[in-house]
Amino acid sequence: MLINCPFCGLRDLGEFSVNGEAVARPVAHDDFDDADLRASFVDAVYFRDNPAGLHREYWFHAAGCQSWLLVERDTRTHDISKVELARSQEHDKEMTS
Amino acid sequence: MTFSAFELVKNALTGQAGWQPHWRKARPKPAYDVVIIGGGGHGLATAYYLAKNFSITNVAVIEKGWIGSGNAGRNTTIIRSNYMLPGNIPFYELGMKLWESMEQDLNFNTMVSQRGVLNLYHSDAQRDSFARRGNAMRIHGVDAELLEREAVRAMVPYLDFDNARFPIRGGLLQRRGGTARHDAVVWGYARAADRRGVDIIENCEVTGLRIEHGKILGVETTQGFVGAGKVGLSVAGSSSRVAAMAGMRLPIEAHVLQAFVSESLKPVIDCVVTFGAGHFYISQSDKGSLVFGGDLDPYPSYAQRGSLATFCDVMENAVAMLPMLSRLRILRNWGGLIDMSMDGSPIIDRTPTDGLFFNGGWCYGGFKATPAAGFCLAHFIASGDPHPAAASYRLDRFARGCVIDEKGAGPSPNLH
Amino acid sequence: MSDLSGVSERDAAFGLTLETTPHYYGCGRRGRAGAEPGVVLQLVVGDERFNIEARRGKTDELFISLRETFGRAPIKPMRTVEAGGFEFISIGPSRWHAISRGPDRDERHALLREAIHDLATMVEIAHGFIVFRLTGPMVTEVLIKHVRVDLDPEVFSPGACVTTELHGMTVQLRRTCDGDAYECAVARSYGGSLFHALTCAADPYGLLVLPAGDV
Amino acid sequence: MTGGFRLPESGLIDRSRRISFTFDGKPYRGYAGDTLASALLANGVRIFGRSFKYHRPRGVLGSGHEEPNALVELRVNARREPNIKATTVELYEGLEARSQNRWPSLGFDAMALNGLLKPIFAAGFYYKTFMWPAPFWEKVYEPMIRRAAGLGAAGVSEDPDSYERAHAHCDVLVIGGGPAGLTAALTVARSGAKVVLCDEDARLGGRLLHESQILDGKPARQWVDEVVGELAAMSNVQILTRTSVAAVFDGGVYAALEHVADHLVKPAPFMPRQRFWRIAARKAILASGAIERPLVFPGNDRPGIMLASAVRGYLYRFGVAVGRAIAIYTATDDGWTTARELIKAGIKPVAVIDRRTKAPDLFADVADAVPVVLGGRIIAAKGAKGVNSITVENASGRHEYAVDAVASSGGFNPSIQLASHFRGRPAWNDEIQSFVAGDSIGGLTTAGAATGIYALGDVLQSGSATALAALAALEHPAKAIALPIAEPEATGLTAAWWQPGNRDTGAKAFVDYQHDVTASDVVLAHREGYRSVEHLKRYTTLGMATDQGRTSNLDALAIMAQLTGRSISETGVTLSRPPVAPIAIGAVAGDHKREAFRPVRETPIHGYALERGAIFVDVGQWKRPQYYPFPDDADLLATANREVNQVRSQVGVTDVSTLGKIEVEGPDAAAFLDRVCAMRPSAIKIGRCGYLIMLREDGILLDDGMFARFAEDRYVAYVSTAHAASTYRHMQYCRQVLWPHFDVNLTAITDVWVQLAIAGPKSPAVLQALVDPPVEITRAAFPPMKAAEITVCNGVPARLCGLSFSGERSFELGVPAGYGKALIRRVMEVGAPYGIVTYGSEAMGVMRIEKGHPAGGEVNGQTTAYDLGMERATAKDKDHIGQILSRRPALIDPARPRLVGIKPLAPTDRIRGGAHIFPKSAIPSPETDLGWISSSCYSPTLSSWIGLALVSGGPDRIGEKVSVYDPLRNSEVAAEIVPSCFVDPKGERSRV
Ligand SMILES: Cc1cc2nc3c(=O)[nH]c(=O)nc-3n(C[C@H](O)[C@H](O)[C@H](O)COP(=O)(O)OP(=O)(O)OC[C@H]3O[C@@H](n4cnc5c(N)ncnc54)[C@H](O)[C@@H]3O)c2cc1C
Ligand SMILES: NC(=O)c1ccc[n+]([C@@H]2O[C@H](COP(=O)([O-])OP(=O)(O)OC[C@H]3O[C@@H](n4cnc5c(N)ncnc54)[C@H](O)[C@@H]3O)[C@@H](O)[C@H]2O)c1
Ligand SMILES: Cc1cc2nc3c(=O)[nH]c(=O)nc-3n(C[C@H](O)[C@H](O)[C@H](O)COP(=O)(O)O)c2cc1C
Ligand SMILES: [Zn+2]
Repeated sequence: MLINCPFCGLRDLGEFSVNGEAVARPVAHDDFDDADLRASFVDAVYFRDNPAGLHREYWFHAAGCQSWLLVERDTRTHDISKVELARSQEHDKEMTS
Repeated sequence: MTFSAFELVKNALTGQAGWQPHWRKARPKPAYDVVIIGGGGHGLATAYYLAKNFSITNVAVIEKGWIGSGNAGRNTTIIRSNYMLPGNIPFYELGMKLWESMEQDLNFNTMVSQRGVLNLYHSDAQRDSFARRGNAMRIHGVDAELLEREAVRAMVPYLDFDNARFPIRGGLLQRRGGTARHDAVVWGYARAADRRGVDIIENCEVTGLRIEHGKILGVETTQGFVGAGKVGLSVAGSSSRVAAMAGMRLPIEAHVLQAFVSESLKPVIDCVVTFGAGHFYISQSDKGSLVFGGDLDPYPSYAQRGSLATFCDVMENAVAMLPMLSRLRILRNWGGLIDMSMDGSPIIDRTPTDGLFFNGGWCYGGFKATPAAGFCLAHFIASGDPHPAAASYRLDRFARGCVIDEKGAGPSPNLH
Repeated sequence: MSDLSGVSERDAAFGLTLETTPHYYGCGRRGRAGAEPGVVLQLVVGDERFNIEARRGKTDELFISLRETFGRAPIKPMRTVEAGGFEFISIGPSRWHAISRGPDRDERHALLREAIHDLATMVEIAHGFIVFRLTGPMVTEVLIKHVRVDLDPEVFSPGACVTTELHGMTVQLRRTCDGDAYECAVARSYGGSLFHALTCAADPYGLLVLPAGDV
Repeated sequence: MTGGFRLPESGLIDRSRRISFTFDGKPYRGYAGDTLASALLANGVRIFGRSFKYHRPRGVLGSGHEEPNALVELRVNARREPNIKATTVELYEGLEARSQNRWPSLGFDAMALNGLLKPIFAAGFYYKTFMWPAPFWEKVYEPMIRRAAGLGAAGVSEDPDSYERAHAHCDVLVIGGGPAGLTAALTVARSGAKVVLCDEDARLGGRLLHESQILDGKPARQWVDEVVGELAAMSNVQILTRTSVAAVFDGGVYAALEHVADHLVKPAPFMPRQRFWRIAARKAILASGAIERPLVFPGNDRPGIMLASAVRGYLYRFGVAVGRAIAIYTATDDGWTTARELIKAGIKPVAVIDRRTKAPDLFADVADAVPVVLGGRIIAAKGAKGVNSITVENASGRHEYAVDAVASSGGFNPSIQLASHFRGRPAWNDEIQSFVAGDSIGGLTTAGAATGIYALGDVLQSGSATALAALAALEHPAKAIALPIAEPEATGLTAAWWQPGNRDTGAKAFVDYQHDVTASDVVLAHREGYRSVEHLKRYTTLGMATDQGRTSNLDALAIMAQLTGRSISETGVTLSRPPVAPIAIGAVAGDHKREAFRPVRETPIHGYALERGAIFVDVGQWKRPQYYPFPDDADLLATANREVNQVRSQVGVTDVSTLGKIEVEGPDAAAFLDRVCAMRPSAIKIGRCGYLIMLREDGILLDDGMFARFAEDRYVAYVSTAHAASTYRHMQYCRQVLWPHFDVNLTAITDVWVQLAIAGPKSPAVLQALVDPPVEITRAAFPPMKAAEITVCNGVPARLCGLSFSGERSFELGVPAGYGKALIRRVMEVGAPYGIVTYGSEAMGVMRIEKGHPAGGEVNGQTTAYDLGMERATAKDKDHIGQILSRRPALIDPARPRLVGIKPLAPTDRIRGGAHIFPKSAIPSPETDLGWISSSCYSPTLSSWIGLALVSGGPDRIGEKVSVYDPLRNSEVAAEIVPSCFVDPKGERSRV
């Protein structure tokens, strides 16, 4: 598999490490023992859609530019439809929210 | 027909004309007491034990392709019970016992070969963690031996003891571990279940689960609706996809695990050996091929084929551990679709849907579990309660925090 | 801002001497015999190297400041920009290495520090790297055995720089701006393994290992 | 024909270069340009080996990689290689080959008795037998089966050859250098795009090397030479011969194996034996040709029965006649071509037996010259050591022919293995009665015979058109090239599958030669229900041998199709998988072997430690000095004791450079770290050190270490060696993904600094001698946990922290790595008056256990801060990674295994890591198991073995007597649970 790192260009899989599905970290509130809050963390940490199809996931360009990337990939074909820097992505989210 | 020396000779003399299909090519009936989805080893074993242990014979196993077309047909056949954590050991040891009596039980030679499973260690820290594991096994009544370097050399003389990047210091050996002929396990269970009346329905894909008022009513398939009092889900790599039909999300990620065979050779490696300084394991099949593999590909995948990066990594490990492999050739490489769970341990549980039971999360290690998983899932389905040996494999362990994480890798499936 | 700059310059005055020839580094001819070595390898000493990472949201300002100070800004990914006695190589989003050699370093560093001001984190990291310089007619033959990026001279043109994987190590591979040589930098602890990987790959072409030195 | 089977003129062999070689020890001669197979055939050798199961004599079937039969063992000693296809071995001077799977000799094989037992050894017989009595399987049957199985024997000594990898990049990769591949490559090359052309053969030309075809009125081989000449001269073309493309991976990445030195006795100095290529191609053209399939008939495995195209190939490429009395058995026009070529060469075939009832139009000349049996079938082939007669049946009755060879032609199968590596299913093509590439083949298009196009003119056209299409897809401008004119050709055929209803079903008609699978095995598999092609394969082992059923699969599928009443298309085909042809494991591993398996990391003082005779230990990729033995130290224990004693009584220095160091800088550094860490970094004062605890989001401990805060906005994190990379990655994740709005930067500086720990009561004096004025190393001026950026040794920048891992007064001193060696020398110099020693990780480990500091055995990915008694250091009132889930009930259950110390009642009783702990008089059982020892050592300070343990309810059991049970090592020791800190629990010594 080749990943088109927005910074480094097409690079071999072996340069990257992957973190699995891009799950947002739940927003914590003050009551850390709140059952719903805990449930949302349990869900985010352990449970996965695990789709056979389009999958959004985080990759780290470890032997390259050290960027975390948000990759959109089809888990059936490994075709990669989109790669962007995770930080710009999150950044945008933050700006708009 | 029962296989016996007599039948063998008789058929040899009559042009093999007397044999019959090992299982009937069943068509689905309108309804069954129990439908098992997935004709892998686990699904077929479940059906067999439902019939044998609980006399529940109005059972169908529904398989989308040919039986054994999933991981049962593409694993590296290692069986062992050398686990460390209390939740795991009794379960895998139950499995080991079932392997030991399988051939007589099924009247099918599944070539269970207790040739020993040897895990190499390369440092004091690794030795201590193997010792923790081996002692835990012994305490559970499971056999385990801690070998020093010279004892390892006597067992597997061709390991790299001299110029290794990570010298071998010793190994943890389970003599009762070994291999079994993977396809034969599938066929043996299929034949034995069939002989007890179970319908094995191939080329029939489950496309939906019919659930009303929180209760399972049956399954939608490519051959129409099949009613069911209870449904057991044993689809390994497809767990998330089928569970989604019941609206469930699972603590599971699908991954590819590659495996390899070499050309067939006269015997050179007598036991199963695993490398402790990387990811690699190898054994030699009775046919003479070296069967080996390594790390899983790190990304979620349903493609059943691997990457070049892992391919290369496995070969590097191979030569590092056994330099003699260098000139031998890889004949074939393939990938299986494995259901990696978040703590690396399996799940056998009921689901929020009444009558729907789940068995999965076997990662790269569920072949050895085939008999025990079938045994325990059958028990759960028939009795409504978990089998004591599988009592830790519940879904709520993640919320409660009692994960069974042998490797300590945390909720990163690709690291288990 | 951490600053070890000037270390080498004042070295003579220090009570400790800099190690310039690691234990694994053996000089001389090796590999296939022949009149001309196909590859010449030399450990580069005396480099200064800063890691510069822009403060959040300050990348543009940093460019402007660098341009004002040095006349040019290091904006293209994976390329070298020469400015003010530095080679700026762009190694990641908003991250650069500034490499320099030769005299007048104190002045040079002061200028850089000034230009960067509080627009970036600047950490001197020269000691964290081992750099091998490779020349000779067969250099690319050696490198294609190890790296998976395209080294076609048209693609990997003078001044190109990549961070990539080489025999299990992360290396920074660049082609000098004059195009004459490649430099391969690796985290210091991997120096021995990189030396081994490069020299073994070069042996078939005849290799000359020069004494470590300034280049 | 002169001298054996070699023809006087034809062939691409160099008759001026004679080559001597041996087969089974017997000397033979051949020519440069021969393969082992062609040379042996020229010498009249017919039996090459014995078959897998029945040990039947086998000869050569084909002339290339499809060969299932002629497997030999090549070379000797450490270079011995089993299962080599004689048809692919280029002959070289001194070649030594041996036949396989025979005992005592190739001519007479005792195991051939197996053949008589064939009725018993039918497909699947294993599964029905060997079950009685149960224990006999492992002891008797299995060893017997294992000995009998396996073809060649593996060499067991070290491979003397080397391998390398190489990487190539191109716009278009052309796989196969036959007419289709050459035209495709030329089209691409002339357009200026970058092309890599691979062929597994030593020469380009493909089938044209084996044929006498004409292009533009000249021998086609001349056209080949011209094209190859032009390609070789172009700078945008890379030609790789002897290179087989083995597999395709995602993104257009191809793996190919170049046989650099396999045509030599041994590689020249500095020459790798093989080179493993990774080729990144934007597009690829599969021009791999097609392989002929044999016709199935009783006795079809007898030596001398070959593929018709191979018979022709031996004739034209090698100048070898495979026999003197050759019969043609065909269902295709191609068989007739072979007949014609044989006639041309002066070897008139005995007969042409065509399955069709009408002779093909273009072959009147052949029909006139030789006896023709139309609508004929071979119903028997006889001959013990090679075919000597065949029985043919057609409407007119039976005919017997004396023959010494049969050329058999059942049609061609396109070589589309690579096109299935993405698991795309091939599609049935009725016209050619074979499968062609289906969809989903990942950027790869087929051309030439690989698409099922067989007439040479069409093949050339196909190569060019495919190349133009690929270039168009790349948006690369290109022009069609002028193609040479080919002569008219007939490529007709009929389906001629084995019919299961034949009354000769019981005879041995082989479909898979190498695995000895017969037509009747397929029938049996069907009878027993193994009807899916994949079941058929697995039950009979059809197509699982080294040739992967290239020549056999389709014949078997066709039988199954007839038995199940389905078409072949419905029956389907088994999946082909990488590699296309077997490849050596060592070639893929390349130079990653022995010590170079994985890179080594060395600290800046490695050279110094070497000089001091240190023994190193592997920690991840690092080599750390484990201990510094003196010549009279009895063992590791003696050295470690000495080092510990010296540190505790005087002073010692150790290398801690392997600890991960991450500089965290920016206005939001503190706020960021408060989110990342479980303690409160923002509370660490400037110029001080603080404890570092990081959790995973699931609440389990990720790592522990230390922080030094040098400025309001600047911290250095010191994390554990083992977790350095993952911790850095995790922090980058937090910084880039979770909280990108924090203005903070992370710089990995592990390698920038050398870090020495100088510990012991005399350490302040040693430090004082190093630091530059005005720094003072006194209790007041430099208390424990102070951190400062100073200079040492006359101006060398340094970072000094008052940290202690050993429990003694201790400092960690960092200087830029290049000064490491000089620094430790200086430390030893100034420390000499105080009796300073270097100590290794072993002594350090002993001291940390004595102090109860958790390390690898405890921070193992299963424990929490609570388990290790660190929970007081964690902040309960802020949202950090792991806060929420660490509060789950099971993670704060007091009965969890928690950290304690453990001490044998008799100090000399050894306790070991990994031993389990039980209540004093309990019978060891899963129910009574309290926990295990996570680290242990001999403490010279206490003169006792001690350990750290994770014990259920640990701290609540302090004072309890327990039993340390270690059945693996036959030991049971009475012990007591004690606090985890054994030495100086109040920490007074570190504060002196
Ligand atoms: C390369 C590799 C090596 C391995 N090595 C080992 C090893 O050495 N030892 C070990 O213990 N384990 C090993 N494993 C793991 C082991 O193979 C699996 O854990 C185990 O086989 C899974 O159980 P199963 O046999 O029931 O699964 P499978 O055989 O995968 O059965 C699941 C079945 O469900 C079917 N199915 C899926 N979806 C549907 C649907 N919608 N409708 C109907 N049917 C459906 C599938 O077609 C499949 O046949 C390995 C796995 C791989 C891939
Ligand atoms: N008369 C017939 O019925 C008939 C049938 C089939 C083919 N043919 C003839 O065969 C020729 C076909 O031409 P073509 O160019 O398509 O095929 P070809 O067989 O001439 O060339 C294919 C080449 O690909 C190489 N190759 C195959 N797999 C490879 C791999 N994995 N890696 C590297 N190299 C590989 C082979 O070594 C060979 O040189 C024509 O001359 C055609 O007329 C005739
Ligand atoms: C234990 C084991 C041994 C195997 N031995 C062989 C073998 O000798 N020859 C072969 O071609 N394939 C062998 N295979 C691989 C199968 O051909 C096949 O690739 C694998 O079962 C996966 O199926 P798939 O490739 O059809 O997806 C073996 C597989 C396993 C699990
Ligand atoms: Zn990148």
